[in-house]
Amino acid sequence: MSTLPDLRYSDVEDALRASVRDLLADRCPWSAVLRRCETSEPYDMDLWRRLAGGLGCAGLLVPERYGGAGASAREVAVVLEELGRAVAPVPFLGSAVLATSALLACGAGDGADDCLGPLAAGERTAALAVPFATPPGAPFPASVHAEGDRLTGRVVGVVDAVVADLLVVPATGADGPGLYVVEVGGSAVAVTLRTSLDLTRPIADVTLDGAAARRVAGPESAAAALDAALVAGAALLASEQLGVAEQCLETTVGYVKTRYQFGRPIGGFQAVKHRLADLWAAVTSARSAARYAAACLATADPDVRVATAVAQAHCSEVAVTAAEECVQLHGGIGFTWEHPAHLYLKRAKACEIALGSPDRHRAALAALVDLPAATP
Amino acid sequence: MSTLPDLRYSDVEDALRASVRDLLADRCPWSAVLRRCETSEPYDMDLWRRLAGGLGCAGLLVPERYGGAGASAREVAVVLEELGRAVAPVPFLGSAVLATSALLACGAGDGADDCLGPLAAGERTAALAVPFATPPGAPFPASVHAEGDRLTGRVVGVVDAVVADLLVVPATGADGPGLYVVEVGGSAVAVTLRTSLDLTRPIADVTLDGAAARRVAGPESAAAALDAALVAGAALLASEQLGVAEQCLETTVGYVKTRYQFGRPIGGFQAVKHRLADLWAAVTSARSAARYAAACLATADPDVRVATAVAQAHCSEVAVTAAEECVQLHGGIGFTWEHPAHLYLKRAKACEIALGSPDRHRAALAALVDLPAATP
Amino acid sequence: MTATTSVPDAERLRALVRDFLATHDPRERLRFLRARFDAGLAWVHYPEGLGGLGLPRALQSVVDEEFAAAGAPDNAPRRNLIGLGMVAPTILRFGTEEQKRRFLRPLWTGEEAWCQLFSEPGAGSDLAVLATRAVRDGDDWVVTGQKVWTSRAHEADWAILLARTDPDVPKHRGLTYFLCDMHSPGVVVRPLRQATGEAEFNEVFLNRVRIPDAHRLGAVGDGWRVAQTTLMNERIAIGGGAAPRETGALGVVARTWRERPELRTPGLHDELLRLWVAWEVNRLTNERIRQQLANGQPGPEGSAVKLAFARLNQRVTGLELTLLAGEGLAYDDWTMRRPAGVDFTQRSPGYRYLRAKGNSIEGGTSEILRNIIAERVLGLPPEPRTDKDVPWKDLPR
Amino acid sequence: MTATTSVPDAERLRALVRDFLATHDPRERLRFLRARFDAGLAWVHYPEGLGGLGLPRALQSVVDEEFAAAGAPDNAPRRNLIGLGMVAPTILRFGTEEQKRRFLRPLWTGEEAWCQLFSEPGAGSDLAVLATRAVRDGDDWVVTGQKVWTSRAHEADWAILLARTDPDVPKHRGLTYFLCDMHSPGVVVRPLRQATGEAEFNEVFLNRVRIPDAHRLGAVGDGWRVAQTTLMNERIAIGGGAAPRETGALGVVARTWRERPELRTPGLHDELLRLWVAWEVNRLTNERIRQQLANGQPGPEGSAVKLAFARLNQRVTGLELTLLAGEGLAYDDWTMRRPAGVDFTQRSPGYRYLRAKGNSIEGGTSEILRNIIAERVLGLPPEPRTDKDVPWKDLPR
Repeated sequence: MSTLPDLRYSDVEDALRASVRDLLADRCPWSAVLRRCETSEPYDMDLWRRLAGGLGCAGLLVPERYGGAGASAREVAVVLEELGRAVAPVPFLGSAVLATSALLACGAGDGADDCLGPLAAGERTAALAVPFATPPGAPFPASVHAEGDRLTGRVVGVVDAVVADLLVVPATGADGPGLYVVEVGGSAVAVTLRTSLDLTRPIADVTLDGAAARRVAGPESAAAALDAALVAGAALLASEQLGVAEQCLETTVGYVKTRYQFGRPIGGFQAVKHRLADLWAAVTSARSAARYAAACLATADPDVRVATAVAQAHCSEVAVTAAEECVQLHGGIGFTWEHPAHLYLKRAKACEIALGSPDRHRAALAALVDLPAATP
Repeated sequence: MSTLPDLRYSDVEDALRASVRDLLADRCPWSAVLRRCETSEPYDMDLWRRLAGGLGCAGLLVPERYGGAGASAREVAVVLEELGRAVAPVPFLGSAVLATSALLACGAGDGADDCLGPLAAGERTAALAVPFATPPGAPFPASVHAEGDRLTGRVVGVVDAVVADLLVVPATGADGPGLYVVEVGGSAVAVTLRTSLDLTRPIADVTLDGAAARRVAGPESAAAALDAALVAGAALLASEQLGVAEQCLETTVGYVKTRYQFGRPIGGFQAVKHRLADLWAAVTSARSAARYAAACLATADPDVRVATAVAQAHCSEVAVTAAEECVQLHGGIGFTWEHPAHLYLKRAKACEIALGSPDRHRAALAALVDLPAATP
Repeated sequence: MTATTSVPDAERLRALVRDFLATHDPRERLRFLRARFDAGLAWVHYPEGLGGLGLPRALQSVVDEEFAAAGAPDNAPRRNLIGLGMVAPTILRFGTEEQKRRFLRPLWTGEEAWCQLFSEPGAGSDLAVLATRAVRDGDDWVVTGQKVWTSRAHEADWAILLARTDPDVPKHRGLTYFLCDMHSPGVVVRPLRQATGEAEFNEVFLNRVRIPDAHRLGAVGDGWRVAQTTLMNERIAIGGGAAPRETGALGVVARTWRERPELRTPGLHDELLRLWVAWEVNRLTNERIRQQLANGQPGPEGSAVKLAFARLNQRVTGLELTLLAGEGLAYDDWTMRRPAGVDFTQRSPGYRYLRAKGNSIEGGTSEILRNIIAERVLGLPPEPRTDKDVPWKDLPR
Repeated sequence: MTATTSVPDAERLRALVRDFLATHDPRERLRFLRARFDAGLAWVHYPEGLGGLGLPRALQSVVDEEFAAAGAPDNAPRRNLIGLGMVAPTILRFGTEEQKRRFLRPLWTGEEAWCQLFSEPGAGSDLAVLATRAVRDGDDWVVTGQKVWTSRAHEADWAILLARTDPDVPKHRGLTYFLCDMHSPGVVVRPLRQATGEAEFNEVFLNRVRIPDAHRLGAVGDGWRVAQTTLMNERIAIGGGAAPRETGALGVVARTWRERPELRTPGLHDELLRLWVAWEVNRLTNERIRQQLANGQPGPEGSAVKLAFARLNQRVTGLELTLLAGEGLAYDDWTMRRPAGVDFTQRSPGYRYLRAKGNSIEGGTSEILRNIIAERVLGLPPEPRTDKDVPWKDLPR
């Protein structure tokens, strides 16, 4: 008999969910998301300000002494579920999870603290300058070089960077790895939007050409801080994937009840029913995995790396399956640009790759639980 | 545009199939197979004599000059399909395929020729003394030691050995590896039946204690002859697996048409229909894979190792899936001893392991088609 | 958010148990259990006089903890799942006063063992189509038919029995529910052997078995409704804490993997890790359900766990055989035996593989579970029903 | 066992082609093609006067080889699959003499391009429920409705059209088949954009389009039967030799695996090998079908190949994106374009992944294919039909 953390939703979490869901229902219908994604402003920064500052979501992870809400990863997970359900075009994961977690892990006194207040208040937005596909446990990146307080280098595929006011950049200087904060704006920093698979959360390439930077973590803590951010991101991304999967399931169930073929709703055909039952069971299991990862992260449980690998390996595949079933069971209409299914498919597939694909998380798990690979 | 061998059944093959099927329908109903499998005579040697000698099936691979039919692997494959369909308790694979292929590969003049006549005529029965799980390409076994013409050692899990009159034994002597023929009978040879997963084709352990032997292949050809036998066995086992899968599909389709629940035959429920449609498609594809492997073997096509790896990786899984679906779609009755489904399930699972499991065949394929493993 | 137990009630109960323990000798097992029943400490949520005290069900754990801490004998609940889990709640709800007084005490103490005579060869997933006939004859019913998949029938004293009393009405309406004495003349029990070689279950033949009308449970023709109570209670009780990691067949194969590096192959590594992940996730889902139940919020997730477990256990045991290669070609023992239960860790890999095939059939097939999820959880339309208003005797079979 | 071609016929044909080539200038493409049609060398199995010579179909390959060997222009058959494959056989079978003479020549030469107006937003898998109405008005029919998934509608001159002429009879019986001039007033074509960003297909709106009764194909109310001929001809022609190994998306990912060792992971290796095996097996099945067809033994295996291809192409393209990791997060171009066709090797991995999702929908969904296999190949019972004898106008929608 072992003891596991509470995997249910608390009343506080339910209330937070309700307010986020209301905001998104009001400001972020999928038709608006679709319209926006081919414009020059793929992010809805008005929505972001309401979510980040108005509802205080950007500061959930930030302690109250820095102006945050002093909540935990559990609440962040609930917000991500809702953002996933809406494929909302806001930089929550990049700013409020990845960059904020990195800064929080830098430790007090190193200057990271100063950044946290404006981020928590939703006044400023940050991004963590690593390729979005980087898994926890990856080697410290070598793509950016520090010369004193100047950074030079290039990082491709950074999530949410195109709307960031500041970048948290892992870079290596003469004395070893460090995390640096760089203000976006001057000519030494170029952030270039990429044409992205995920229309609702594009990636961008960051080029630094002697950009002015402030070091917020030195050789003793930078690698750990970066890894902590990647673990937090991966653990919590599972909740976003859960939200994506849930929405796909709900949309599909709704559709098959009203689409008639052969004189019956297609949801009455047993093969369709059984596939949706299996999908429901998969979503149910994804919820357990995502909740456990968030709960472990919230209490810095020593099992957090196992929980994260399990949640990522599992929820990535459930979200992709849910989106693929959503397309298929909608038939032709689900394959058109004017139906939201493709937005979810693209988000789900991008999430699968983000922060480590399932096979990479399974490989990490093998080491964590002592199931070594075959030696050839 | 490439050229592939004929993957259809020829008229000769169809005629051979018909006569084997008639014999099995007459002498080998599943109820008789079930009754026999808990007796002290798990093999039906009367049936074997009719099949081997009467129909001439034991000599299909053997050239006419040795008293065989001088047919090819294509015809053997058709016989195996039928034996798989009937889970027939006869030592065809062990004697007419594995042992016979080994002897044929020894080359003329080494004394192997003498054995072939009685084997081809069905007068005697042989087994190849290697563990049944041995895949093609496995290292030459070290379990038996030769001192001159005396063999000592132990081989576990040999298929069809318990009814063999002679054993073809890979053994290593002072001058290297050799293939030897050992007569079963004397006190220096013990063949012990094992309680086996596959009730209809048990394995046995062979213990040699200074057993008199005749060498039929020396260091220059023994390893190649053994490997040729394992390739032939694996390539042709795919056809047996096809037969198992076909029979499971047919039995299940027949059952669901007549089993009524909720006022309808359960075969009218769409989820059942779709699963059986998928299974039919899988069986269809298994036929292509098995036919290609047999055709390549028949003409010593250089693609035979690829064809064998593909056929084994694919047909193993199709046969197991078909047997598992057969149990499941029969419901409770399919799980009882008095229904044939379990005989097929056990045969299918044993076949999957035999001569290399699918993952091992995929690993072999990776080397053959230049898709190397990841280097950690 | 956590379940709260009224502290005064809990303390009062603890005191009651301690008083009871002080005055009864736990070494006299049967006498001790009978007295515990009579003291209302058997199932505290049952009424007074029927083994309970009319208290909330959540308080039962307080009582069980106290008795367990004192090392007192229990009523072997794991050996009596049908009686305690399914028969007792049905008798409590539908039984007459005489029936409750007659049956509940020996059921709880384990003096009388129970089995369930519902399924028939022609009535599996579609239980309501069952054909066993009960014909009224004076104060008795005369029952003839064949039942199947009956656990423990060979050691049971009593059975709950569903039989058809009116073939002229649609299938759900012509059934009646009985309590059947398994020692009656005409009851013949035969072992039903499985693919594993052993027989956990039985076939039960009923040949003109007489059942007094006093042993009818519920009204004539109301058997389907009574049976729903039995079936809904099938999987309610989940006690204890969270299961540990790597239980059952997965634990066996993980141990084999660690201890025998020579068996490992790259292809099986990925499959093992996939199964490890899925097994762990199923454990977490089970734990969520447990937490919700403790909080009085039962949900439909149990069916997701059962569906997943069946598939996983089948894949895990299949992987084990493949991993073992040549060793997987052997089996331990085909002898026909009567096992006390299912054990996924003590027997051979071949046994595990074969036995796991039953997981998607027993206790509701995976197909029926998917139907239930689709219709009751997702609200998808039912199958077009051709048999609903047809008299049972006219149904195609 | 192989198909034999009558040698005298073949030789006579070769001579005919050579004579033709000697007397016609292949540089004048259209004139050349028209003359070839008039000489009966378009499709030799068609009747004389309609582009053929009434010879066995197998002899066409002789003609095609000779023309190809001479470097003569062909009629671009790959750009005219609907016209040559589906429209022509239907007109040949059901058309009047005038219709055959009017339509077959420009169809064959490619002067007139064809599209198919069958599917509708409310009639996909259940085509027969379509709602486009055709009402008789003097010598014309007036057609109003909306069609969808129409390839090449934006460049087509003519369409085959299925419309409802009688809403008061069950759905299959009230349909009529027309040949519709796409340049008629009231025909509006709009591109239908897909998840990939581009538009291979169109929506076609028909607003009081007038079609002369002379362009009706088959009898009024007989449209369903005529359409069956169209649909059955959809996938008949399989020419050429066996496909090589590692085609299409699988070839791309295998090449990436070989050339970029830094991307390889152990978990993806096993998945890649599984897909390689399945892709190769599907190639072999396709080859068996080709051999059987060459021998005049068509079988139902084509549906197995289509089912498997859809699933495999989806898994292969999904694997490629995962293998590429960060690179898989990018896309090449979302611009709305009108591609000439589908290309699984030239565009970006993301395009392949998205486009492959259509494989299990277009040309009959995988669900409908499974129904067809289950009912027509395995002989399993059809779904209970609630719509068979109901007038179309009363069907639930």
